[in-house]
Amino acid sequence: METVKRNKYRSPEASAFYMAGLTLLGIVVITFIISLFWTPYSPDATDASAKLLAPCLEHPFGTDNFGRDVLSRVMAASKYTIYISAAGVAIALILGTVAGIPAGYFGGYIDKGIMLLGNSIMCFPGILLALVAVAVFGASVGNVIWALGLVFAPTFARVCRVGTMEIKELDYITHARVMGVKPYRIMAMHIFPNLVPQLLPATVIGLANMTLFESGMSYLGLGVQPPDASFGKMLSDSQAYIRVAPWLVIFPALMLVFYILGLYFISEGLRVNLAKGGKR
Amino acid sequence: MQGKVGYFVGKLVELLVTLLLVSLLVFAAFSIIPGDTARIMLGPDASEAQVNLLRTQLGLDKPLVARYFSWLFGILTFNPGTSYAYNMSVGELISQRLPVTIGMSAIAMVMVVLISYPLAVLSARKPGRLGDQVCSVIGHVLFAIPPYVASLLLILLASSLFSLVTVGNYVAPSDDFSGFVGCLLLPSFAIALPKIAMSFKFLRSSIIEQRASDYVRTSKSHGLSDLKILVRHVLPNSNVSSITIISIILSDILGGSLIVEQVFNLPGLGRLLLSAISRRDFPLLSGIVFYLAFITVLLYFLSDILAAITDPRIRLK
Amino acid sequence: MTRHIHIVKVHHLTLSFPTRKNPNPKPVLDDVDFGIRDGEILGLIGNSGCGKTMTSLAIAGLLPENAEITSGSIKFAGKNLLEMSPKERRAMLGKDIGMIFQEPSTALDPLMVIGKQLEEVLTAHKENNLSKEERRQAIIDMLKLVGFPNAEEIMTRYPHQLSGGQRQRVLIAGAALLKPRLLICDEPTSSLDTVTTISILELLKELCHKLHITILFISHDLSVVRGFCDRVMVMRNGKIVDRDTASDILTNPRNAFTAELLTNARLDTRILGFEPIKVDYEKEPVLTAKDITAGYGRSLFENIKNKKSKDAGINMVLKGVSLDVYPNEILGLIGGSGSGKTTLIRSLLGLLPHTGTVSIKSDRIGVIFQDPVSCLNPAHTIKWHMLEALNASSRAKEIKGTGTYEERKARTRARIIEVLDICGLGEEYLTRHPNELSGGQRQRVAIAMCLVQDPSLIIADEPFSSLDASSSAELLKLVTDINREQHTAFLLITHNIHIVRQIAPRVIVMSDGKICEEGITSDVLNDPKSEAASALLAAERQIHGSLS
Amino acid sequence: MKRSFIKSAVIASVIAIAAASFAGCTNKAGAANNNAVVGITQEPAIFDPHTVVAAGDREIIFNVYEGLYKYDSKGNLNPCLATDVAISDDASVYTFTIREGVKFHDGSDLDAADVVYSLKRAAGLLDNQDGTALVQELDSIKDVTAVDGGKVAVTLESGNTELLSYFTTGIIPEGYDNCQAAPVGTGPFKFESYNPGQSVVVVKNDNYWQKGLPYLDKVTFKVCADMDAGLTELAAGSIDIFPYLTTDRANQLDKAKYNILSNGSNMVQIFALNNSVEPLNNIKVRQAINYAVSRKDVISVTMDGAGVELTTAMSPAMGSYYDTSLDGTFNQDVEKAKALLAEAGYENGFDITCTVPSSYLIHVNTAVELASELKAVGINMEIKQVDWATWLEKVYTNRQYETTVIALTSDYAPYDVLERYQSTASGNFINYKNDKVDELMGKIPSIADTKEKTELYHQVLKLLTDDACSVYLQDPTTITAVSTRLEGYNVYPMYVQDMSQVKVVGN
Repeated sequence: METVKRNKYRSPEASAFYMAGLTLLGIVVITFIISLFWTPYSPDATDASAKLLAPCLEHPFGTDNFGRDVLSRVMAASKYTIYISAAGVAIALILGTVAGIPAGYFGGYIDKGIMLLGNSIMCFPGILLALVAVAVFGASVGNVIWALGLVFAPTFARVCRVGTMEIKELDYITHARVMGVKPYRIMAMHIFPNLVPQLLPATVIGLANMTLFESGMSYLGLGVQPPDASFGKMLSDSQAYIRVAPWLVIFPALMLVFYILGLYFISEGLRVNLAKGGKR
Repeated sequence: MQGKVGYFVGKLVELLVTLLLVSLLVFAAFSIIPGDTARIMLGPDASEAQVNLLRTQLGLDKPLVARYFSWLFGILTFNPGTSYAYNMSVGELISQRLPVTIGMSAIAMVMVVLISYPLAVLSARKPGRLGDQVCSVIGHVLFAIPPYVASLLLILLASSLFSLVTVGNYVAPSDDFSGFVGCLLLPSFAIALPKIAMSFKFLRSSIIEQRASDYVRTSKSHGLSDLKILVRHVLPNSNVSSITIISIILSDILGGSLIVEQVFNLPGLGRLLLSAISRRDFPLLSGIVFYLAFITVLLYFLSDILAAITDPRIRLK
Repeated sequence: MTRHIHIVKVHHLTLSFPTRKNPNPKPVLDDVDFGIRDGEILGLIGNSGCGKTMTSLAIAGLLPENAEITSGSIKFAGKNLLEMSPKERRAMLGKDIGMIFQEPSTALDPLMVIGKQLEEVLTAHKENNLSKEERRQAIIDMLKLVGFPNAEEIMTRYPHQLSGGQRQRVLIAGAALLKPRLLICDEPTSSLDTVTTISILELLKELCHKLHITILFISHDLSVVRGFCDRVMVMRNGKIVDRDTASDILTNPRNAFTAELLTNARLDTRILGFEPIKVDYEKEPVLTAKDITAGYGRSLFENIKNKKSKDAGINMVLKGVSLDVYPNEILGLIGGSGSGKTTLIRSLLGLLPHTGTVSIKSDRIGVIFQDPVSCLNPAHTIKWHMLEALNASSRAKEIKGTGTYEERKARTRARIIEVLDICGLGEEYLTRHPNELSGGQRQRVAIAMCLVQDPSLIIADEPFSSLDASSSAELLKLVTDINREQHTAFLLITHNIHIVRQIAPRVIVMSDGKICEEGITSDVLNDPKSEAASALLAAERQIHGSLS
Repeated sequence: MKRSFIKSAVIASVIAIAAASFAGCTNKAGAANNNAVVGITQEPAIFDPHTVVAAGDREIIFNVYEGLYKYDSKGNLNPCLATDVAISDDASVYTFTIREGVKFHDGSDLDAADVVYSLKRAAGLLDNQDGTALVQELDSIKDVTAVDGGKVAVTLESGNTELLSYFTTGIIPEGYDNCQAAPVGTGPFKFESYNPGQSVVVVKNDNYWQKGLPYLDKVTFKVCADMDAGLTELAAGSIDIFPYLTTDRANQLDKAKYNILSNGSNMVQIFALNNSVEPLNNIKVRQAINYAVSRKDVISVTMDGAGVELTTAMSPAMGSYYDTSLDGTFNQDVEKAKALLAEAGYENGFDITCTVPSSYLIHVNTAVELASELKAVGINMEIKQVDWATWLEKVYTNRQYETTVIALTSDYAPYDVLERYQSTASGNFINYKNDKVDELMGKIPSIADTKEKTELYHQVLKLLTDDACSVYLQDPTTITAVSTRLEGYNVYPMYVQDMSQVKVVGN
């Protein structure tokens, strides 16, 4: 029981993961930032005379079936990909915690009710849910985000619930109750911070899943509206050209892989660190 | 045992309530989506008269709530009604598509287990070593590829490398079962890929965790061989924790087959669902969604039961 | 086989954990050299982290992969273990060398019935090929031997259905099943209460004689070795600093460190400098509990509502307990595990549904729990903890007083630092996180959090039991100081009668959910009326008898 | 020991993968036989010759039912179940002579009674019907009677010379009312089975009245999820014929295995402008938009050049009815567009939305191209994809939209093409209103003289173009891939798959 500085701990394995993750994610984020100020061509400008050009000097990533510059589109797409996944996860996270922590803390009927709702959403085809949202509020990025948030909230709720159930049994929570701290404060200040270790990896994985789900929605015509694009949408649009114009598939796919792989490495790093450090 | 029985009953009730909730959700969703079944069936050039005629024929003029309850009654009496678009019994339609979806899910699941398990065991033996890292990275790459892209790539590979016909030659199980399995293998693989990565990731960490636990040390001090410890202690324990994740993966696969069906042009539930949505075919739509929901909930239920059986510590409320 | 005087001979063993960064670090075991005589019980004593566990693992051959033996040798019955192949060494485990560990709760596979797990020991060693029936019989015999009259039934039980003591017995059974010549016991009793400890020790002694098993007994508590070990070695920082026969070590320790260990183990009041204070039993009690009944299982309220609390079949842990705690007294509450002490506390704190009345004079009542690990929130700094406690207390206002934000902030900080200082923690701890503190320090913070609310009563639930001797001694001193200077009453729950005798003027003995005896400590402890009390005393004498 | 265990496990999994990769080497579809597989992208729904509307259904049952008259691949109307027709001078009575020796699929002979029943049913004149015609255009029929000598007389409420093309509607046996479940007609193929979401199967009608036809024993109409799924199936060789491809898709096919046929589809792809919403109710704005658009680029992007530019509501495929003088009315002229916008008071453009059905890639792509071109004149068009059902309700039925892109199909009859531009027509989803047009369209049916009629049609077209009621983009070429093992497949100028002429020439 001698003094051990666990939170200062940083395993070499973890830092390796961080390095890899940040590099990959960095590529995507930097393209995103640049795209805000400058893209080689306007990503939406069609040019019937320059259709399906293979990568060349003036079009490093080639052009698509509208004669649009793929590089510019990839840059622009990074915006939507990041935006949608981030915002969607944020919503899911908020909904999940707000529902999950009380469920775990109070238990009983509150728990039953919340989990029941969660389960029903989970076994409800996400596509249908998305379609409803889009049909009701019209197809727009915002609605896609809400749909995604809703579809993914239950998973976060589960994590929070289970974590809370464990934590609330610990002495420091009991102590807080004895000291007369209000329940909402216990949940917010005492329990939530200790859920973060479990939530972080879940969040990162959530981000990755979001991008995949979003691309799936684009494949079905929901999701991002043309001429805007996300990586997923670019992929689904270009799949027909996979034989004649592979570059239409390769570059967005590459970016998508970078993005998700980067996120995964970072989450891996977090997990390793927490596993090594957070253990009792 | 008394306790366990009660526990199961409780779970069963939960299952039923969930299903009811789902059916309500479906119904609400359906009533919100715009679109007129009759108009869709007849197309843009049809006259109002024709549309109205069909509408009354389908009983679409009845109030929504009435339709819901009649449908619910139908479901409860195992008679989900007749599809508007196909005017066939929904049950029949679904049972036609079921083999594909179930078959694909089953095959995919087998692949997941067959591939992820040994890999997990292997890389958990020496965590952090090269092989382990490689497996993890590949796993993540797999996870990063959208299913339909994976499908396309697989099709390309199969057709260009092995010059195989992989698309469109769907064989009904009744005709030729091995053929049926054959034509499902590739699509199933496409679905399985990311899930393999997922379950590998999970199993690996849980095996590593179990290896470090006290009872393993005890068994060592009893002089058990590593293999014995692995098979008799580590795997069973990590399985207990895997049950939930496996059930989640399975339900994912069920839902995720949709897009792959599209690419491989297989007559599965997913495509039926899509067409039911796009044609506002409520009996069919609700039938399918309810059916899928039922399977999913059942999976969760079973996994709970399984956990309760395999894990003697399970808390019985 | 040939008889060796030393069944195990450890020759100048040096062991370290080299890493890529630091190829030759400070060794964990530094030139350790000793022998274990055939048939003796050798005690290996030292504070946590002194290397005693590593020594045992080295002998058993279960060292972690990254450990490296830089020099020395280990001979078992003449054979050099370090030259053996892993396979051979594994073959010895369980057959020649048995082992039991500290944490019985997690040391058994939760998914396997006891019978199967024990059977594995037999099946693992092919050479003695027994039939299924023979195996079963061997196991039953062994279980009977370790004190399970209902052996057959136990075999079909799962670990979670057994108590800590029972599990430890099962583990011992497993270790002794093949009658190994050496049995290594790594802190087998430190997580058990006194009574159980005694019984386990007796069991081990019995095995040693009946089956002629040599025992290497590892512990941090010097007191247990008395009357149990034949010889004792004291370890510190990977070195053996003292070795002698048990009796000599305990009577006149030659080594300073040994002496210190002894003092802490003895909790000698004179050395700790503690003079008892007057308690005025005329004053109205700070806490009065009347006829408390509580139990787990279904919510008690339901049962009462349905008028079937009796036949509800829920196990009543408390049956009509009443007690008073008077201002600035220290009231000891003792009883074996399962006597309902903890349940009582939780009821008093209103954490459990219960019947009967609990009236607390002021609402100011603090609590300290047993586990120093989970008593603080790992996510926050000590300062946050203190503030949280302060703000939660009913006196937050008057402590902070009025004035500008800065003024109030300053006052608050002053108060917190003051309290921490009382608890022997400097200002620098404010910014620390719990996981940077040792168990003792954490418990101090916990106490400080109570003090900052300036309570009239602090309920302490086994605060010492999971600290090693030295830290618990210091903590005990702190408690007495606070009691003297802050005039705070304590309700001290413990299974360690010795502590009670030292500092608690009045004591309550609990068993089976009832108060079976109550009164002035000396009277109660000198001639106990209830057999529960006398049982506790008997056990306690075994250990501490000669010390006080 | 342990190793071996893990090895075996690994091997097992390897086998699994291997098996997966060698999947599908099972059976090749469309095998060596006298059958053909046709890929269709629309789920068939209705097989009743009178209630059928969706083009996707028509193209199938074209092989099962036949009418008194029938189109050929050139778009000419030829006698079929009728040998000829006599039209009264005021065009109010049509008298058909019924062909002898025709047998229904159920074996019964075709006679006047069947025709009467069928036409009455189509016109909603049966006793059990409420009088609303199932085939809308035949609503004007007053009565149908059998005249002696195997003749049938059809009496109309008012003279209508345009009606003959609607007598292509299917003839079914007298009293038969189960066409949906079990279609019975006189066509070259018998309806065999319908497997929802998968296929419709028709088999050879052995006693078809045209001797020697058809050649094929069995035709399977196979449902493909979408064009790309169909494409992969083509590449895989599990489909023989796949219509409605785009050129860039078709180019990916192996020329040795597939002939690519293309033909005007008689479809009119229109960038529809809702004439009743701001600012599109302003003719100058509509003209500006017309000038802003480059039809050539649209065709190049969407059809890879395979399409005919349109400036008016009719496809050149309609022959003489099409007014060639209108060609090139709206050649792209950005400056002029800007000028017109300025006149209309929108010198710095405006925002507008375009609601397109997501299920039709060609329309979505068109919208994308249009958006990019309109930006050039300062019009900022946002694209909203909706699924087909939503499009039908929101856009087509309720007309709640600003602009959309869609292709208008029609029978091969000028009246059917232009009928929707009457202000009262249910198909007038662009809310076009021009009294002159209404008047002309009202007059046309009563006119017998073809020349005069053509003249009137030209006037209508002129008006539509002058009003710039919408942007007419193209008549997209129908591109059909046909396996080289088949020949005799004809592309029709309308939504039809005629399999009767197709024969297998080797595998």
